[in-house]
Amino acid sequence: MKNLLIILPILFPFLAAITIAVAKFQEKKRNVFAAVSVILNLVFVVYLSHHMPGGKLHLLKINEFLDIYFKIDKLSIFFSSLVSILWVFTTIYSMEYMKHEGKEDRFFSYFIATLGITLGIAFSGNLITLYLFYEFLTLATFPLVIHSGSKEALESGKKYLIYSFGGATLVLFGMIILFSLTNNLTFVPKGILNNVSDSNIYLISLSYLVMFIGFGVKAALVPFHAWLPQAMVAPTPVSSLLHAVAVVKSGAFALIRITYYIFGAEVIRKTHSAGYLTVLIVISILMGSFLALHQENLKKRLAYSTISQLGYILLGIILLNESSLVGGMLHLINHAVIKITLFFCTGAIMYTTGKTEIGQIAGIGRQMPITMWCFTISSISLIGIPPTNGFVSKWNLALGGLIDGKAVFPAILLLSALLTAMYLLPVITEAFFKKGDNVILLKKEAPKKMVIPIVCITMITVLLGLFPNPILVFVREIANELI
Amino acid sequence: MLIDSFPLLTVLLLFITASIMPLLKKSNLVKGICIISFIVSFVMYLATLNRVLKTGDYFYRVGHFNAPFGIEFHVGTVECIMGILFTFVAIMVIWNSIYNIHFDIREDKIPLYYLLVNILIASLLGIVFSNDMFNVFVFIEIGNLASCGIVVVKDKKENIKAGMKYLIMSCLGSGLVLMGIAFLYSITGHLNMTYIHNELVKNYIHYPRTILITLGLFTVGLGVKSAMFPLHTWLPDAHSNAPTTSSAILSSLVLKGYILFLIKVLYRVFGIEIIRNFPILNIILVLGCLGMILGSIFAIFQKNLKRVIAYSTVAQMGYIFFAIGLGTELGIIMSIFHIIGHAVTKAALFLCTGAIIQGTGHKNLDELKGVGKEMPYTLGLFFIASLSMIGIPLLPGFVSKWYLALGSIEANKTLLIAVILASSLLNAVYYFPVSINGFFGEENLRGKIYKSKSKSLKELLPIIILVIAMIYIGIDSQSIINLIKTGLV
Amino acid sequence: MKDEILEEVAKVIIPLIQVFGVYVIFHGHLSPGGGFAGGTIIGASFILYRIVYGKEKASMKFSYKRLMKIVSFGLLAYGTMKGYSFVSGGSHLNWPSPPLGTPGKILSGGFLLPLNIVVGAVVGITMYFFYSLFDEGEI
Amino acid sequence: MEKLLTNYYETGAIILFGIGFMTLLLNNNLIKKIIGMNIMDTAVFLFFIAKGYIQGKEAPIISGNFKGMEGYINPIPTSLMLTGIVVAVSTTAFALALTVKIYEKYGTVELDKILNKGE
Repeated sequence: MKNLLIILPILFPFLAAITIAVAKFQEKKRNVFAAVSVILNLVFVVYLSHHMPGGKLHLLKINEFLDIYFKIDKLSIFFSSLVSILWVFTTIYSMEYMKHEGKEDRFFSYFIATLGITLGIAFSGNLITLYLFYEFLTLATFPLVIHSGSKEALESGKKYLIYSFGGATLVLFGMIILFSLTNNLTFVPKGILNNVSDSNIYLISLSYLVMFIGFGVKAALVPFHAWLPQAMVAPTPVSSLLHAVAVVKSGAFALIRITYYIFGAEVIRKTHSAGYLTVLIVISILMGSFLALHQENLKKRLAYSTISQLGYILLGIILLNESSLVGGMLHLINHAVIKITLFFCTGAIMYTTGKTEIGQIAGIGRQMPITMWCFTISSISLIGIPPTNGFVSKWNLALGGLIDGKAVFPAILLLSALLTAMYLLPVITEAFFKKGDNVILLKKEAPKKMVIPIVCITMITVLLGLFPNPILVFVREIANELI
Repeated sequence: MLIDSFPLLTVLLLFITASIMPLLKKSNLVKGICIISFIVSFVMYLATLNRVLKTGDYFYRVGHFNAPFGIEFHVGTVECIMGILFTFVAIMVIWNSIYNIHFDIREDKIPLYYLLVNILIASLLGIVFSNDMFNVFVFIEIGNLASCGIVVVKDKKENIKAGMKYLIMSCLGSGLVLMGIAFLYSITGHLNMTYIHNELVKNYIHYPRTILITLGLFTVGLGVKSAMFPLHTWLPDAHSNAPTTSSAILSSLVLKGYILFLIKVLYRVFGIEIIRNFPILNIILVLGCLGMILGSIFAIFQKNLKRVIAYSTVAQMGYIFFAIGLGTELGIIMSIFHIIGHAVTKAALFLCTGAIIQGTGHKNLDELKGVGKEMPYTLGLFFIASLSMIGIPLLPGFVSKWYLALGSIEANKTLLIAVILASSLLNAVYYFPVSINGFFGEENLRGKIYKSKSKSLKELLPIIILVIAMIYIGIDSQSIINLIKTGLV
Repeated sequence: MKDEILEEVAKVIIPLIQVFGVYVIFHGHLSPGGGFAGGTIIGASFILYRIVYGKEKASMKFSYKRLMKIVSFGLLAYGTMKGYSFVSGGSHLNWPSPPLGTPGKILSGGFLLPLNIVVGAVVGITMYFFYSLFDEGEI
Repeated sequence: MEKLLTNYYETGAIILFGIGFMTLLLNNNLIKKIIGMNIMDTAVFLFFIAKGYIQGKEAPIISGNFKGMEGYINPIPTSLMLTGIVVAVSTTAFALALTVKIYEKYGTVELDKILNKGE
């Protein structure tokens, strides 16, 4: 009976979302309600991860494959805590920010519902549950993407839908093939394919490739990344969520799940499919960085940067050794924290000054010092200069690449770090050292509700950089189980 | 046992109540009688299914003559499920029509309309249960006339045109079917399906060409009637112009009756051992694939909402043909399961569409942007139903796609999975914009005063029940599939 | 089509046709003939009436409502009788059933006679409906 | 060829069926289409009744002495075709009525013109 608690963090946000949609609160009450429900949910997640690791729940078992099954293991604790913590900050941030976007009730209900779905992804114990929530995620984030309702937003929303459903279809394809081979899609560390004969190796490899690409669409794998920069039309909290937490990270999370919990590193090595995928990922890393160089719009620049940074995570997954997996998972956290700060800062600039292009923000560092300092710290972390958290994850990644015996991966990482510096540092120089044409030296920070989350997350970033060990140990534990 | 004769009794009941209708003056009374007759039939089928599950299939002798001379009903699990399905969907559709039929049809034609509906469903049930080829043919013709009747009853220019097209195409179909029956009769000397099968198994080696021609005649003839891909041309016109109630019945039930007869012809009359020697299943498979893909592609380019759904029917019938064409046991099971799932879903979709068109007065997709603000519940139901078409897990659409994919792996046709998935993607391409533009597109509302055109709960209830039934079919798919399996063995 | 000669001839011929139709109907119980053939003959007489005397007079004499009533009752009676015999035969219920009859005796045919009469009525009226359907496109 | 000639009823029926089928499919005029439909049905009737008739046997009406089962032809095809004729007649009637309506609404019975007008 106690196991039923597992669905609480998944179900509760839905209830909260419905309440918001139906109840028509006043603004203040709604904000409080949203914040309380998100925080409460964080409490649930923490409670669950402390008190019942290893909890299992077959919510609804129809037959071997249609089996809604939740399970708490270390990886899900890892992902769910990340998501819930960041969600709290985003909620607080968006209370203020969404004032100028309007339609807040709708925003908050879908926003909180998305939290539940993402936690559903985190806690799902088999592929079909994951797939189900994955589809729901698309449906729930879609209204957020097209929030403004303009033609442009609808267009990019359409693109988002098409890409996501295309990806999901590929996943389904892989799932069908896999199911016909194994009759089982439960997540088990080291995979469920241990005793499959070699004659099916082509089918397995086909299914892995197809699923990787399918989930890779959400994780913005080049050449399926086009929806991500387009989705920039969404309000900033949404894009930060899309880019930093919920959507792309769900893709990466799902990839970890299928790679290590369904196929298992051994089997994938046997199929040799990783080679093709590595090429795609390297292209993603480099192309994302290069494209980011060209973007004048700040948000777009960050979006392309996301593509390249996600490439790191995927690289960590696909290299199939412990060190790289640790690096990949660390980067999953670090990138989430960093990117969300960057986006929040951009949003704060947009909110207070209405400026979106890099050319416009000259001198803004003096106008909004706190915001820009946070931006700077995060940029440095993203570039990966020690002792920031970005360094820790990249170090592990590079190590993993070296273990594989290929010096080319560290080289790529370095090149990409250089490119990252090239596209992020100009923003900072522009903001701090250039004098704008019409400099108003008035200090004009964004409202408190926006600044506080930014500062908090930046603190987390710094802390993660200075004291990486607790997380590192935890991640190592996970990786040990898997390889 | 009287319970044995329930299938026959329901058919008789529907025909007899139909003949009462023209006598009545009040249209409410007609509606009441119609719905009560269906409810009674529904209960009877439940009882029959219960009995069949307990004691097994049986042949029911109609009248006083034994099998080869007299007419027989074959009452098995699948037939009972179909009976329950048909009557259930008919109840819901008619319940819905009670509130809004007068928008479509002149008051004095309402009794005639319900008469036709009753006759149509009765003839479909006859097709499902009868074990006698010629008897089925007669039912087909009755159903044919009745279904044309419920298309033209609206008395508009387009309706009559569509009805004419429909009539010509289905006469073509029934002519071919009749010729097929004639061929079978001349080979075997029987009209009873069981006896034909026994004779054919003994002699089919001697008549390879005749059997090939016969198979072709049946496939094409029934293909015309059940909108097999290149022969579907009549369907979009007929289904989109007919009154909503008729579209729902035509799309979700009528096609299914014919396709069930095709399944019976292929697997019960000929039997898998015989048709395996002929390429007919592969042809059906290919045509099913084409239908799945091209039906969806045509649907994407339609501007009229009802036509979109009509073309989607073509695509969905493609799935059923695909399942038949697989030629495995799983294939047949899934074709029947898809018949069930699609019937319920499509009925819900058409009823929602009808409510939307009626509420707003617009038919075209462009004009329906923002309709979600005015009729949120109706569009919400539409959305849930369309999710099943797209294939979101737990809903019947997903279940049948999943098993079809497994079936095609089982039949060593792995590549066909790509067809299934492509088709479900295409489904998404034309179903999502309807809901999305409905909920989020607001251009049409600008400058208009917001007013809710939503229907009252009472009027939405049949659609809600249909949607709930659909979700139930999806969630409880395993037991339904097992039930079908027991019926087939 | 107003024509004295036609009207006078029709006056004589129509009853003859109808009597012949009735004869065929009644003769069909156990020997060649029957409701369908007889009904068509009677229908022909109605059609002839309509051709000769024109639409208005015909529809006054055989009003749509009355004909529809006959058809409905006919079908109802047919359905019940046939259904009774189907069900009693099919379920081996051995409900009381009328005798199968001996050739030459009209009342011994059990259900056959009433069924024939009903069929005759329905078919005759349907034939007439068909004609008026083509005449105007509507009954 | 010889087989075709010995089974001349069937051959004729199939030829008729083909004629009817093509008329129904290819002709543009609705009335001709309906005629084609009727030809098609008639062909099937011919086929069936030819199947039912066996040279030298009597119609299954007992007048006088009963000649044993061998003496009579099988009445089933004939009776079936009676039903078939009824069905064909009603379909034809319905089709003709629709044609009348179409002529009223569109002013023509040529299918291509009707289709062009409708759009």
